[in-house]
Amino acid sequence: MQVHKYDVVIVGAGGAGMRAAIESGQRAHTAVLTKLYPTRSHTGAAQGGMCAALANVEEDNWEWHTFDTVKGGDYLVDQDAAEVMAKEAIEAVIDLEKMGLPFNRTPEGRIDQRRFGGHTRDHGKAPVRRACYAADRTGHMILQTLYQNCVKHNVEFYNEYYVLDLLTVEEEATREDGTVYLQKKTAGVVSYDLATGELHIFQAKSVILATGGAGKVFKTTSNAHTLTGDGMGIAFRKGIPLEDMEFFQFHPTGLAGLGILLSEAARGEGAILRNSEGERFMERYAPTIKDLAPRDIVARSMANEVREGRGCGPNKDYVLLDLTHLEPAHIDAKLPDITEFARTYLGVEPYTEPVPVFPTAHYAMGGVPTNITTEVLQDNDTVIPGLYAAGEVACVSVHGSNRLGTNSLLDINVFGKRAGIAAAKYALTADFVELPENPEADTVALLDHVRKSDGGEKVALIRKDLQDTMDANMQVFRTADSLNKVLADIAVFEERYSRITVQDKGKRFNLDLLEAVELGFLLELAKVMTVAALHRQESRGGHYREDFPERDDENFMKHSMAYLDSGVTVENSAESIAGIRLGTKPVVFTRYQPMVRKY
Amino acid sequence: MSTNAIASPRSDSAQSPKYTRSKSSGSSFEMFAWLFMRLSGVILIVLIFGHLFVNLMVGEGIHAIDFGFVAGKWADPFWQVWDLAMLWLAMLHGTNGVRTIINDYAERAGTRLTLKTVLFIASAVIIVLGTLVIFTFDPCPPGAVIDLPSFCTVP
Amino acid sequence: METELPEPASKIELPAHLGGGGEIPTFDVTLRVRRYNPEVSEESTWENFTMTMYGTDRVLDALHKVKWEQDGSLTFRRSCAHGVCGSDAMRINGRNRLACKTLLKDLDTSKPITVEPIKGLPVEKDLIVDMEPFFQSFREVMPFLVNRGHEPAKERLQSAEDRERFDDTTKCILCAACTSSCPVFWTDGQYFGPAAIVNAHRFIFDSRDDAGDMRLEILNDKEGVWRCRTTFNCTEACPRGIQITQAIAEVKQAILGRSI
Amino acid sequence: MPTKPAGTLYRGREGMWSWVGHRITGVVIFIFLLVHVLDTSLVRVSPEAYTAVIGAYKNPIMGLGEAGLVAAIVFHAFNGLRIIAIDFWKKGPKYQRQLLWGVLALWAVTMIPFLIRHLTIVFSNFFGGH
Ligand SMILES: Cc1cc2nc3c(=O)[nH]c(=O)nc-3n(C[C@H](O)[C@H](O)[C@H](O)COP(=O)(O)OP(=O)(O)OC[C@H]3O[C@@H](n4cnc5c(N)ncnc54)[C@H](O)[C@@H]3O)c2cc1C
Ligand code: HEM
Ligand code: SF4
Ligand code: F3S
Ligand code: FES
Repeated sequence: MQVHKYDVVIVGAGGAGMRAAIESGQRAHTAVLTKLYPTRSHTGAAQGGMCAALANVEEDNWEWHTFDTVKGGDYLVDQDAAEVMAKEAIEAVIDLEKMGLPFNRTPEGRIDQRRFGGHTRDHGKAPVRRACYAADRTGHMILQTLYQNCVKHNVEFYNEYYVLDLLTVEEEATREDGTVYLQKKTAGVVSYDLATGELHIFQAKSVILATGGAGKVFKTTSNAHTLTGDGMGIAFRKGIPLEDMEFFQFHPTGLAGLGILLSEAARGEGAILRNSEGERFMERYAPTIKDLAPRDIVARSMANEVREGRGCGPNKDYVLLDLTHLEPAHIDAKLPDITEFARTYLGVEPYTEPVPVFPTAHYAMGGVPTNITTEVLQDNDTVIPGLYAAGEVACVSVHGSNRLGTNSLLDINVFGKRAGIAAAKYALTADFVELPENPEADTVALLDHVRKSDGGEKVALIRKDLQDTMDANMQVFRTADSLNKVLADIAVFEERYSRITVQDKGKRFNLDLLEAVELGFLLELAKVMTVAALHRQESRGGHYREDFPERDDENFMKHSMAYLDSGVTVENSAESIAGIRLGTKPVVFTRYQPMVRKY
Repeated sequence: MSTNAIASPRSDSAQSPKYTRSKSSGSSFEMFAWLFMRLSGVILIVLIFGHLFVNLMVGEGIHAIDFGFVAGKWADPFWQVWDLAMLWLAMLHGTNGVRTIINDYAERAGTRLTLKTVLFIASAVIIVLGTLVIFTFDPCPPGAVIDLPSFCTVP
Repeated sequence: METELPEPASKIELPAHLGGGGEIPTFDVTLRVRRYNPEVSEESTWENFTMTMYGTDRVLDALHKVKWEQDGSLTFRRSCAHGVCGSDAMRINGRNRLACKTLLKDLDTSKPITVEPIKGLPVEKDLIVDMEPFFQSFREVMPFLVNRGHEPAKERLQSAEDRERFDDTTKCILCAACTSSCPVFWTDGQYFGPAAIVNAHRFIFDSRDDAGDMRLEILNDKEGVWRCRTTFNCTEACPRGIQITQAIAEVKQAILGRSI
Repeated sequence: MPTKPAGTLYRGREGMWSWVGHRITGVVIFIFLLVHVLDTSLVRVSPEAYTAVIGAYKNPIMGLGEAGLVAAIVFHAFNGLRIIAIDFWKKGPKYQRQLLWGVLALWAVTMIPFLIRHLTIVFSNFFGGH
């Protein structure tokens, strides 16, 4: 067992992790632990753009951006956070440009901007060009640029180190009102070196979680195989709540059957959606901004077209994204990669044929709750000193119940930077927290269980069954019945999971073992998502309950907070499901009052 | 734990190879060698094609080649310069080419050095020898018994 | 700003084939994988796996099928599964490709499909190689923007043409398909390799960068650009379609231009 | 470091195979050149020695060898020009494959008349006597 000591340990080297590393690395002794080589992180898959009210091509300001974010999130957004993000967006983009990011340019040489779903001028009057972009590889450029700057600043990476546990200690503390509670403190993390199979303990004053999303709970997803929600799962197991997990974004345009994403930028550049009758059906659902309505609305409209029998293809199970009226040269200049995906993976030529698309699981709006300085909360308002989270793993919450396109690349940059600065600042003043006794015990037990269990169940099969039921019952449309079905299924999967067999018994590069560990996180998160979805008896943003189709501000204008609590046993009520206790947290309002969300 | 700031811990583990790329030499030798290959190549085309043409194509081709033929050519300074240039350029070009090949295939520094030493000595010997032959050549050696070029006056 | 696009029609006639369509064909394939696990044996072995796959499946899907259904110990890297993360470069039927971008139907499935790790980097297990030497070279070319001028308050200006100048080499995903396809790199592992040169090119030709000279100096090394023998394996292998040999030629010319 | 599994042949394309050809022909020519300078040096030793050795070049086996050598030189030379074009001509890399077909065509165009002429001389003299 090796013990390393760092001021700051960053878990994850995607956009959020590396943005934090650049800040923290220059201020404090920092290590970045990542289960993938940094440039393999899924930030690199992001395509369309990153929004900031630069007003380079038309009038715009950060306040409109805040409004769009709040409205896009169906008013479940914490408005103080949204303001921070929209305001700092401008600097975030400029920072990236100065780091060398090759944005597309306007004829005057400024950063070019394009339209994106839900981004409007003057509080919804008309679409606005706000997304800064580099063709349809904005995320790729961000990831590369950040990695390049990490190289520049000699950031220390531990590549292919899986963090499997967070080390915290709990101390009794008294609140101002005299109540006694258990205060968590951050001591470090336990990680598994993929190459050798050895455990390494990293003692740290600050830990930043930046492990990205959890899209693999679904079958059809734009997310990478490696996005298994590790950070959320680890935090949850440590008694840290997860916020707003019922809100998962389904991106309208995934390649049908595959889930590979075709960026919203396609529609931003003029592509339109059609049903089997050739009709531009978004005209019916969002008369003003049509195909550029926010994702939840478009995804639902598409699913509805298919449900009502206007789907295309042999099974009538997808709709079409039509780019054929665009100039091939324009497509090549602005959308080269996604058109290549259509050609490579579906054999469709987007110049002349419409592309089959269907909603694909895309983004977790929820996650580890933090405040606007990215400090992780152990309940509604108690900060865990030294623990930070940023990026998709976190819930600040700037996305509310539905994230606007381009706001995530923004999120990782704004809050990644904040996390890096805050974590380093804290580490420079704080002392190390003593490691708990036997810090690796839990991880050893976890791995031993997975390694030695010999019931013959296959990890991949359980995962597939989980993803199938999530796709069937937890996707765009949800009902109490479908959600209860998922919970019943998960109970079976959990039992099966206790009987898995991992074939690879070796130490070197044992990905078989780690897939089993990751499945554990997926099961946990799927359950949290479903329980939270069951609890939220209304429809809002990405969460649509057919049995409760209206938004219900009176009862549900609040965040949900899910805690691991073994004391909660199965009662078939929406309030409590085995092992999970649900609470709520108020939404922060500053200047916008909820209105009906129409586009 | 790694002390080197940039290297990931993997690079000091036992199984990882060591990177011994020496610091930049600061000279542009490789660039000039590269350039030379191209320049000499272009000139060599003319020289070698001319050489081949005259030796193999004109008249009776290869059957015409004998001492007299060679002597006849080298009596003319034009062919002396021609052949000298060809000798030098081809040898330098070829030597540098083989040097590249040694760099490619001989991985260990020791092997590289040995092979290159052999190469350079061999090349130097050949270049010197060839040059001497062209310049110190006497087209009408005394005591020759076979067909000397016609301009030799019989002793 | 770009010209406003004409509003497309609300309704169009769809071609017939989009409403209907046949079943996706299935076929049997055999993967012939070069296995290596030093915990078991120092020797590598070939192993065959046969399975039924669909017309839209890729080599990565076949590898997954093996790992998930037949032999969990088969080890390879992958993440994004659509050719943007650079994890799964491997040698498929003798050529470097990304497993997630190689459709089975585009290969000859009547014969076993050979799958091997990329060449020239130390193999760690099955299809996993040690990428450290590769990244080492990348880091050595100063792959980051260096700008000595005073910082403008807003973004630096760059004309669309200047931006276009280095567009091709910004696409690199550091998959190593190029470097590990290069005959020079196989035998002389010290060669910087095409990927490092591509990433140097990305900055050398960026009008905002001031360290081009230093990068040219680095690549003027005896293990630098002059090592390239224009074999084009890199260009053929690059999953991002980067014109690598061309980029290398441009760097060579830049070095020449600066010295002469 | 674990032993590397022995690799199979990389299936390169035109670019790689033309380079293999260029390299092999280069070495062949170089070795020939070493020998050729040595044998030519015999003119310094004595005309007899030279003529005796050069006589060896005149039998048909050597004649075929010479044809091979010329083929190698011609390929190396033309492909050398192709490489130079790739290095210095902007569109060279793009058209490298076409350039290679060009090299092979030129090679054929050069070799056919040469072979006709050369082999006629070699064989007619051998069979026809001098
Ligand atoms: C196809 C696609 C297109 C998108 N397009 C856009 C867009 O146009 N605009 C936009 O704003 N957003 C877009 N998004 C969303 C956005 O890209 C992501 O939400 C964002 O990049 C997440 O960044 P991250 O840094 O949080 O996580 P990631 O980039 O996913 O990084 C996660 C990191 O955590 C590490 N990690 C994970 N688990 C562990 C562990 N257990 N131990 C150690 N390390 C671990 C991984 O190695 C990785 O380095 C898109 C998303 C997808 C999938
Ligand atoms: C006839 C005209 C010739 C031309 C145009 C020519 C051209 C070239 C060029 C351009 C190269 C560089 C290749 C590269 O950098 O990748 C080269 C390499 C080489 N040449 Fe020549 N050459 C000619 C004649 C010769 C001769 C006469 C010899 C032998 C003495 C020779 C031996 C070599 C060798 C050994 C190499 C190295 C090959 C390699 O590195 O793969 N060449 N030639
Ligand atoms: S240049 Fe192409 S092949 Fe090489 S690493 Fe980059 S993307 Fe991969
Ligand atoms: S394969 Fe190698 S030799 Fe040059 S053209 Fe590419 S770097
Ligand atoms: S898995 Fe990402 S490139 Fe293939």
